[in-house]
Amino acid sequence: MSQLSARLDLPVNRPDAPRYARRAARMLLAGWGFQDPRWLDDAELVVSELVTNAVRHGGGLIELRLEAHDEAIVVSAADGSSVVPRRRAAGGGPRDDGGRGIAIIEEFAQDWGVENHEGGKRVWVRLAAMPAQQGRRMT
Amino acid sequence: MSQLSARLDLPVNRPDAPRYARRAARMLLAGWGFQDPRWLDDAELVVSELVTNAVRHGGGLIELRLEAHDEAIVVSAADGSSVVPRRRAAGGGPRDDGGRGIAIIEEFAQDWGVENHEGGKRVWVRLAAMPAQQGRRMT
Amino acid sequence: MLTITPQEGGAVARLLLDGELDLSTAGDLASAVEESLADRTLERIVVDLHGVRFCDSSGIEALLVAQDLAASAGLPLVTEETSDVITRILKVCGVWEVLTGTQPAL
Amino acid sequence: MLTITPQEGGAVARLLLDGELDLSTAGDLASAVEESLADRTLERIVVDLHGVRFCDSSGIEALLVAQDLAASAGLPLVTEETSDVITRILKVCGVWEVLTGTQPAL
Ligand SMILES: Nc1ncnc2c1ncn2[C@@H]1O[C@H](COP(=O)(O)OP(=O)(O)O)[C@@H](O)[C@H]1O
Ligand SMILES: Nc1ncnc2c1ncn2[C@@H]1O[C@H](COP(=O)(O)OP(=O)(O)O)[C@@H](O)[C@H]1O
Repeated sequence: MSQLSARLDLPVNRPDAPRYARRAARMLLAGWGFQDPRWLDDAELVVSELVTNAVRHGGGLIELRLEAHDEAIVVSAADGSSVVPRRRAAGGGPRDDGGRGIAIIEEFAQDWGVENHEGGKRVWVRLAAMPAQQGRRMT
Repeated sequence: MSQLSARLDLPVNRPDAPRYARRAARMLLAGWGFQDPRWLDDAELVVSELVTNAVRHGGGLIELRLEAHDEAIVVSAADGSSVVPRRRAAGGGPRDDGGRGIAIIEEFAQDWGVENHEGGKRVWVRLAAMPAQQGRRMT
Repeated sequence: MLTITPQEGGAVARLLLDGELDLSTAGDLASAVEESLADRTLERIVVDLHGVRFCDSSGIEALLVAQDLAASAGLPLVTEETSDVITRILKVCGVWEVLTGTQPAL
Repeated sequence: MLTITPQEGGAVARLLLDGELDLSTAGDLASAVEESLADRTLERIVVDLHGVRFCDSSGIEALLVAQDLAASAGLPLVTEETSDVITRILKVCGVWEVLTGTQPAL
């Protein structure tokens, strides 16, 4: 069970959705006690990739969720499209189009996956909670 | 029915909760298309008052909600205490302790009120949606 | 996030505030005023609000507390250089005259 | 939010980037490169990433597109002054060598 959670609707068709989503997420996570700037940078990057993919490839309203668990933060974005993101085959050259969003997510995440969500899907990413902060967190 | 909404848990016992709550709210509202800096300042102030009251006088976890309706934004904060905020009697001097949070809310809100929420209460504030932005909003 | 920079100027201590006056920073202002009051030659404290970008009811409370602290030491404390947006809040809460010294503190 | 300031320096055009490279600003970089390319005496474009505080996969895509645009005009385009945090992303995505010109663009 998560201790703290948040869900935010984001409009589709706005190219600035990733920007505001990652800033809102940063402020929210800081408010939950996760205040290490480097860790927040990584979390922002993952949020940006999830929302960018939902804007570019997804459909319908986007719902961003953040959940603080004991040892991890789970960030996810749901959209109305049932098409599922695919990790590109390894070994492509640097100029192979696309596939970088998932590569970035895999670099920063403990784990990630996709689940069904109201006719569309939810792409979730689990991030290790900032270690030094855990003791200081107040819920 | 609201077009876009968000709900965010906030930890109690953190004096920085109002700060992060208002910043997250600003980013979220800007992401919804409400980008006039003055209007966002007012919205931040109302969020700050609601969350400050919940931290100081409320109890349990705080849940902040934002909803975009056609002509208004409704911001609300729920907490676990069933004690209800009271507007102070008018006519007090400037140094009368307290009562300023509700005074500020009344100045900026179209309307405000309190409703039951899971054993505690939710204090809601309705703000006029930023007029110039309505046409530009994309949902 | 509030930075307070004291500027000593003989009998007047000027506190330059930069940032946000709210629940999390209210205590910082009280501490800064108390530190200034340690100087026995002081005759007046000015709180310069020029750099204050945000102030809510907790911030107003903090300004009134600061004025009370100074008054207990027999000194006037006034705010100066308030931006339009902060002026508006101070007026909404009916504390503009008292804080700027246009009306004497009670 | 991205500001692009072109610095003409004879045969080298330097584009100073300040802000965030993402989905909302990717197009700005392409436009700035195209404007620079209007100068027929140009031999090289440098994209100075010193002021870039954020870059995600859309930003990387934008940098590769910028390099392609320059290449179509027969010019090299390289990135310089990349901060540690942005360098890390470029390396994760395997585009560091290509963008910095340590490895020739394909
Ligand atoms: N939210 C989504 N909805 C549908 N398809 C997606 C979504 N996210 C990613 N995909 C698919 O997975 C592929 C890989 O995604 P990604 O690694 O982010 O690269 P890119 O978006 O640059 O192509 C995309 O090209 C797209 O086909
Ligand atoms: N979330 C809340 N829970 C319980 N009581 C509240 C809450 N918010 C406000 N109150 C009550 O209403 C009064 C007026 O609130 P306000 O105008 O914000 O002034 P202040 O908080 O400065 O006293 C408070 O003093 C408090 O007794």
